[in-house]
Amino acid sequence: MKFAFTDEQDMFRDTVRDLFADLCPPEAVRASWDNEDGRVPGLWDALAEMGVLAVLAPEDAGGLGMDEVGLVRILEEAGYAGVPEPLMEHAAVAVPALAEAGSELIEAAIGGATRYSVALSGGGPNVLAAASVDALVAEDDGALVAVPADAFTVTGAESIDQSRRLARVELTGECADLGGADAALANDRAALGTAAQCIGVARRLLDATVEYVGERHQFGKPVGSYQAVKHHLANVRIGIEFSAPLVYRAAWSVAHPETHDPVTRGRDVSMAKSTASDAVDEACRAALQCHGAIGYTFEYDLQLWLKRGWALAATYGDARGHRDRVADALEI
Amino acid sequence: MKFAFTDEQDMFRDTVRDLFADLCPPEAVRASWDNEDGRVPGLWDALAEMGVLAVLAPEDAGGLGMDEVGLVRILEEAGYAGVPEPLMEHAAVAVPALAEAGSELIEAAIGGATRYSVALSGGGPNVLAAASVDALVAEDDGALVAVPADAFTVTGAESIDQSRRLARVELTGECADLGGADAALANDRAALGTAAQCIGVARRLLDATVEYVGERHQFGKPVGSYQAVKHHLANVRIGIEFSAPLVYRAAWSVAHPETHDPVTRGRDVSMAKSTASDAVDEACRAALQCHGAIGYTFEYDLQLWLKRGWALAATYGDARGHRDRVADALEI
Amino acid sequence: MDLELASRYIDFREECRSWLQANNPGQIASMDTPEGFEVHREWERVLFDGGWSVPGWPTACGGRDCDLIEWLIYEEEYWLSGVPGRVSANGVNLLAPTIFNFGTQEQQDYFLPKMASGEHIWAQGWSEPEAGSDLAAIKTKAIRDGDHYVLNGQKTWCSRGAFADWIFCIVRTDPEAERHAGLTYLLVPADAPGMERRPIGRLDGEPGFAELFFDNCRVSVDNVLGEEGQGWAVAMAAAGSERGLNLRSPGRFMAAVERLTALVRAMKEQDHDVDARLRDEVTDAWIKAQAYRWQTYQLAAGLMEGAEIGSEASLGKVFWSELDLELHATALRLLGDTGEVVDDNDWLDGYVFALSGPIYAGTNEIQRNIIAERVLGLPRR
Amino acid sequence: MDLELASRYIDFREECRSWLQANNPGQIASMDTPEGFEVHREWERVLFDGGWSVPGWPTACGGRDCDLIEWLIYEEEYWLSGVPGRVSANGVNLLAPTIFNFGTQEQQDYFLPKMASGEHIWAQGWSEPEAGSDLAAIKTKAIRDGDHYVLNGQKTWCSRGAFADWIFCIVRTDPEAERHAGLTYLLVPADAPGMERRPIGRLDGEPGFAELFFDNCRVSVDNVLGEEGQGWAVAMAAAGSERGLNLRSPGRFMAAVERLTALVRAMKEQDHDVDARLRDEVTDAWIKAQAYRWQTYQLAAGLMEGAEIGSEASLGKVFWSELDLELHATALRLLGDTGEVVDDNDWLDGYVFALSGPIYAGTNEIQRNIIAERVLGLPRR
Repeated sequence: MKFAFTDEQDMFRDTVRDLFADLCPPEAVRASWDNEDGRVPGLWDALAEMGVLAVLAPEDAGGLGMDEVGLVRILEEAGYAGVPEPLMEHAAVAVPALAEAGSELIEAAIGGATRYSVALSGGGPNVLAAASVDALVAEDDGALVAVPADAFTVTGAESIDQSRRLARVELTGECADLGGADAALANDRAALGTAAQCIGVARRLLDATVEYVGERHQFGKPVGSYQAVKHHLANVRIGIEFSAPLVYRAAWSVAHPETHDPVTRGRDVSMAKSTASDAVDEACRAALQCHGAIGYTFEYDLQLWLKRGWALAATYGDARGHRDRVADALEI
Repeated sequence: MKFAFTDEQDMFRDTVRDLFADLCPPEAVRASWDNEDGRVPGLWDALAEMGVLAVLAPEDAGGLGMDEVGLVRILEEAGYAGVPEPLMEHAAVAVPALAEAGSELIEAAIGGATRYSVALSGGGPNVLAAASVDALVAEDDGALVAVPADAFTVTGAESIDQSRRLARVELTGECADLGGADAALANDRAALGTAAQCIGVARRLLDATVEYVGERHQFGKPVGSYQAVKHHLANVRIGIEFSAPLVYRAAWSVAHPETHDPVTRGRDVSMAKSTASDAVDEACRAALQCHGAIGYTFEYDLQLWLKRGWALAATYGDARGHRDRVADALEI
Repeated sequence: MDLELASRYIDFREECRSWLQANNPGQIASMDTPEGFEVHREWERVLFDGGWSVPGWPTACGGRDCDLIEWLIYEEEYWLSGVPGRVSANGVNLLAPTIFNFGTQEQQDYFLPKMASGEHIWAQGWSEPEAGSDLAAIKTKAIRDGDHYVLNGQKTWCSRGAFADWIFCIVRTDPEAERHAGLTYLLVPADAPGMERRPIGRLDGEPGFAELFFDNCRVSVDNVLGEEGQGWAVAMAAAGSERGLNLRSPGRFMAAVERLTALVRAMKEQDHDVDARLRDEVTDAWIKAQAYRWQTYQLAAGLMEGAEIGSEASLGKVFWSELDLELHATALRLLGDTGEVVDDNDWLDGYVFALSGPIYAGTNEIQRNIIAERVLGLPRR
Repeated sequence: MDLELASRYIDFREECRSWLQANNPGQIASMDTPEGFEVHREWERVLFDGGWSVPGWPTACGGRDCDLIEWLIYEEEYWLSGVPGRVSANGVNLLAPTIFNFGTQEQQDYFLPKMASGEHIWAQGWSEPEAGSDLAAIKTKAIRDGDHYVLNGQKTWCSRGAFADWIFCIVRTDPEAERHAGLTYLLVPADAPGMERRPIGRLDGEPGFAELFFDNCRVSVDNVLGEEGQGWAVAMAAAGSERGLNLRSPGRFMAAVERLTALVRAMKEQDHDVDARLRDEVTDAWIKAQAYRWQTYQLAAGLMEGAEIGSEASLGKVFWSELDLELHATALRLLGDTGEVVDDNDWLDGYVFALSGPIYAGTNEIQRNIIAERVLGLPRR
């Protein structure tokens, strides 16, 4: 029993964090709002090269052979950086599904040549980056299939977070069966990965706000010296402190099917997503309130994370939906 | 349209307030915790003499012929003073039920000779002051009956507020039928009267706390100068500000059956009780927290109102139960 | 207490409702776009021609001399009818009471009718980059030069400022004075030489705000409202209205919760599950809108007898702004995982707008301080 | 990361669980009555004799040298088993870490075994009427007179103080020094001449607190813990434990939420309606107990590698105290309008106890200040 990350996990996380800081600064996120495909130039290839797309692929398939415990911290950093690519969908859901199905498609997936998003029942009617990806892993009648871009059509839907390019998809052509991959597991992975991103977004909002209220003065004092502001931000910190461990714990659960049956896994994932959704919701509310009017402007970067936070808190199940699933597992 | 009390209503309220201040100070409330019958010596007779028991009795029956609008402010003062007698049960429920039934029992009721409590379906299994009253107005199979003390038995139950002497009652003897009095209306009156008491308790908790935090110093400043304390108490003030008008509005609704059908009346009463329960709950929480340890002691009077507040918030329906009734009326 | 409406109020409500139904232009473009601003100006004109632009004003200024009860009824009907919002709100609600109180006869005669008809749309120029909640920190200088002031400085967060015709400002006419002293309330035409404005995108991307830059901008001394140096007192009278009855009447929220309950009914008809949690939240919002309504009628009764609203206005500001936020958040929870989608999602627009409520017109943190210190009497320090 | 329990931990859990089951004395009188206090002392002795009083201490002092993981498991099993609470908690959790850190060999040899066996039950004598959250305002004087201190002053809110054998105090040995300077940590026997104590009724009426009055009370200088004048530093080490792992281990709340879910199941079996709101609250409480558990295991992993808990302890204090309050409030809502009835209502007892959580050991307002200033680095003034 040791609830701590290994040095290797820490180092890999730090490396990816540096990459995001380098290739995906706020200007890049903002640019993805307006450009044609909603992407960050060069980022995907760099991620592929670093092995980030291959974290959950087994070593004998050319992957890193790491597990969800290592991946969630990467996704936390993706949330912190505001990465607009379907990294979670690809690396946390599509790649392991392809691996579990023993599909040869995995090679192009982990190499970055085929960029995936996912269309799962737990994700609601809209699919992230559907118009720009090369393929989908989709849930079709309870089973998973791989769908190349020419086998589905898209109808765009505009998100309040315009770096989230959403669309409804309709499967129209031939799909590759992914027998051996489990749709329930895929949904749990997506919820877990979204929870990890929520934590990252919450941390970013908190850091940005702590910095701002330390500098901004009103009535002759830094805004951050007022007790009301302190307590808002203390609450955000508490929310993060007590949701992140549930994300890590759920990652362990997903990574260890031999000791975690699907009900336990689902319960653990739902604990993570419900608390992470609540944490990022509270972070959004407090960050905006403590910034005041400047936070309410389009030009100031805070809005990039506010909108991401709102979207992710409700995506792949909101806090209440996941608490319902925990309640079912508790048989209450 | 004029949402204001008349000078007469204000004066009567002030007179009763003075009476409570005189005959029912905190020491008298505290004494009622330990004495045999849970009563305040002399108070009931004084109330009878002043006409408080007769507010809702028609003038031709010897009453004051006022209505619920006048009565709720008296009951607010009863909550403020912490009156432990079954004043609400007697004056707000039993007396008008006897009047509506045209019962000759009303004379002894408004004169104070017969002291009533009520046993209604909305009040849960326990009846206030059941062991000490002379009679009950009870709901029996959906109808109201008057029950003399020798026609029911009691089994005591201890409330956390020991001035609330509770008991389960069992009707064992002959009851007087109160045909013409309506059980649903009686339940609404009880909920309304409890809501009014909740407002009074909340005001008392707020006043006591404002006074304390103005005097108590920590770190060289009055505790009440800290923003966190200010905001706790501002929230309590807001809760009272926006629940009291709903209590007055519901009183109008109950008093005007000609323009308010039972569904509208019930909706209005439930709006009052749900917000009043929430207001007093918040007042309890904030009052204790802002007092700190002193508020947590038995010897300090705050506990008298804390416990009354907890009890009344849940009595005759808690906030949620009443919101459910509003939702039903809204057909959502 | 008398909560029955006299028949003249019932008739008034009916007249108001009929007119709004008959003249509703339907959905029009956002007032925070150049086109939408002008379409909204046209709507102001329609209201004015119908006598429904400023019903609470004297008939001489374009109103119908309504009493407070009538005004509250008008607001209820206005918002329930679903007609467009008021691009004139800053002027009508915040500036006009100040002009009535402090304006010269000439100012009243000139400004009020043009405000009522939509010829002048006003923006508020109070905040500065370093003077938000701390309004007394205003630095924009206005130095007397003959019959003009020469303005230098910067204003920000001017709602409607991108397209408005006039801006009502607070400026520092005595640079030696500190804090609340030496301030003056000044009315500045948008075409004043030396003023530039830059639209600022709001959270939703629309230019709902503007920054104003004054570079030796000349404004006539005739445009002072009240006395030179008395700007703080003059402004605070308007701040009272901003946080009080005028800014957000109950009708707005009563209409919003009716839409919310209608949403629940529509979802249930389509067999969507609305569980006890959401039902409870919707009901809570509905009740709070009623609470705000009755508390306002109580205030109105006092005002009609000559009472004034002071710091108590802060109670209402906290209450309605948090109600507005909660009711929209509830709606988004009802919509579930399509809540982030913008298309035809009025609730999301409303949520984003509601988020500004606890911030503007004095943050709710400041309001709670005011409640604690001035209503409850807690020590300031 | 490795979240599987090694077999030795599984065996430890099993051993602990079996022993507690076999030795559970069932419900005993409240520790805040004279009789109950002594019955609880007997339970301490039973624990001690079984080796389960202070499992985290060295075997030489009566413990079994458990590591942190074992201790957390022990706490989980302890609270889940339903055995009585610990009348020794103030000593074992708050004082003992200080004795281990700062005590002389003689003090350790004398006090620790007697604390472990229940021979000495300790109360905390820190707060004073004018020194609650502001602990540095302590005024009780202790003036050196030969090999004794002479104490004059008053302490209050001493939990267990009505019946305890010893009190650990902070006193002012240098009356010239201010605030944090000149304080000394002193161990005072309850029978010291010149000390009187007056029980104070808690909210539930039981004498859970006491006031202590010192009137030329003489205490040996041998009873100083740490150095004279270093009381603040010595005390703060214990305050860290008070707010950290020791005071409220997750096992306590995990057991409480299991009882809560059992209550829901029992109510549903009796066809009581438990609607989505209550079900959601119960689930939320259950999840938060798990969150506290895993956050603690994360802290424990750090501590076992040599890290220390500093201001982060405040995060836990706010979290568990508010969880405790919410979970008991939820239980009372489940019970509905019989919630006010005391008879056989453990949930009401628990609620009243939980209400003290956000107040004692530094109010949650102070804790949030600490989080903001020391964890987040916000400016103090």
